[in-house]
Amino acid sequence: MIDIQLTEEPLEISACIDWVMSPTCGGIDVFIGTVRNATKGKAVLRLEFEAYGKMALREMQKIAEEAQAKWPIEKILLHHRTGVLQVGEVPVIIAVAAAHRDAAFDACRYIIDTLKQTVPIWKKEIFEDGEVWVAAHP
Amino acid sequence: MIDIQLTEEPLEISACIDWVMSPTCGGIDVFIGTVRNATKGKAVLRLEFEAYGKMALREMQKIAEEAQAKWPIEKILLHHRTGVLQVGEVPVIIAVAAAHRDAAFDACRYIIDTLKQTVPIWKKEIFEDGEVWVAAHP
Amino acid sequence: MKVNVLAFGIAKDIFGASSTEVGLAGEATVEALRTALETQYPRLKQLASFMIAVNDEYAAAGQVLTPEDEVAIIPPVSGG
Amino acid sequence: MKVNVLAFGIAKDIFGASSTEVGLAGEATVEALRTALETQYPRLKQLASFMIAVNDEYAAAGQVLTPEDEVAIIPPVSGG
Repeated sequence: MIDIQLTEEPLEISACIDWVMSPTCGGIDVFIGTVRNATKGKAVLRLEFEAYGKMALREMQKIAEEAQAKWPIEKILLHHRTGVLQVGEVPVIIAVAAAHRDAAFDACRYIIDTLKQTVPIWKKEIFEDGEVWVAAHP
Repeated sequence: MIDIQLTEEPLEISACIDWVMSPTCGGIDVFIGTVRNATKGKAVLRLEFEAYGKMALREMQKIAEEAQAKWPIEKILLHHRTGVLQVGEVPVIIAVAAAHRDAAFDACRYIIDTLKQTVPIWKKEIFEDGEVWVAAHP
Repeated sequence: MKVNVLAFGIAKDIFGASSTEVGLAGEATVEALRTALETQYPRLKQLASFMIAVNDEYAAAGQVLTPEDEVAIIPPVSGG
Repeated sequence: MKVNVLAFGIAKDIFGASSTEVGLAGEATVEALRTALETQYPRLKQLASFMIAVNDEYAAAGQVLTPEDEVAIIPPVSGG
């Protein structure tokens, strides 16, 4: 089972974990991305996330299906938030439940690594003295 | 910072995740062990966990300190439950927060893998027709 | 052929709008669109890279565009 | 020397109690304790393995026991 969401609302960590829990699974790996207060030593005030929504959902679904094809996993949840996020807030949560933990770890890591490479979502870091689209320039 | 607990009370996933969250961290990896309803195709009714408490806490602390020495991570939480657990309940939760996600993933996996090898905690599987101390026999 | 190109992230800043229209004289391939975009908006050349998506899929350089396609420019992504 | 050995998991089932007393005639090493335990409780030889802990630490075979030590038998662990 796969649950993909892209939303402007705060992500609900507990509800996400409850969703992946299953009596047939022995291990759940959860990755939670959080907004850091600094990048390369410079204070970050907030982040702004923008998505090409339709395509982002499609790419997220693809990644989850790839993970399901590669590893024996039962449930995959992948939620990403958009809009303005303050320091400490959660832009992304990935939860993977499997009978055995190795598959859960491997799949969870694959999903976040691939999401960062392919899903059309963009992050702007807002500093006191300016702002930068992350990764835009070499 | 390290938080180690061995308890008969149900583990509180949300409180554990809240504890590791930090404005200096960008990634949290969480491993949640759950009681499966079957092992090798045989229905499991419940599990019973027993610990050599003092030594278990000491070994858990050692593992957390080793992880902190190996990877740039900021917070490590490792809670293990003892007593009788029903299917779907959570015997173990590990949460690791780091500035960057690779360290969080690597440390979390190291901690669960090592815990399973060295921490004096024992699990008995209760079936309809008997019970087995897991891993006791070759 | 005229192609309407949706923009996100830094591409929206470069276009000064959430989409732009590009005229293609010859064959309307993704590659031709890329060249036309770079001519019209030289700042695109300063990006680490950019992709073109057609109908919500990353498109190969040789793909031929049709008037019905939804086309978007995808600057380097940075989700997560 | 008499050594009181704490037991957990399957070792508790084998001893029929949460500890047992073992008499060591010669040098009171961990290795000698292991041999004495196996003689007294042959079922221990059927285990995948077992360790001896002294004062909450895994002990090496050559370690010499003193009367003040807290000693425990650690059958194969299965936490997590």
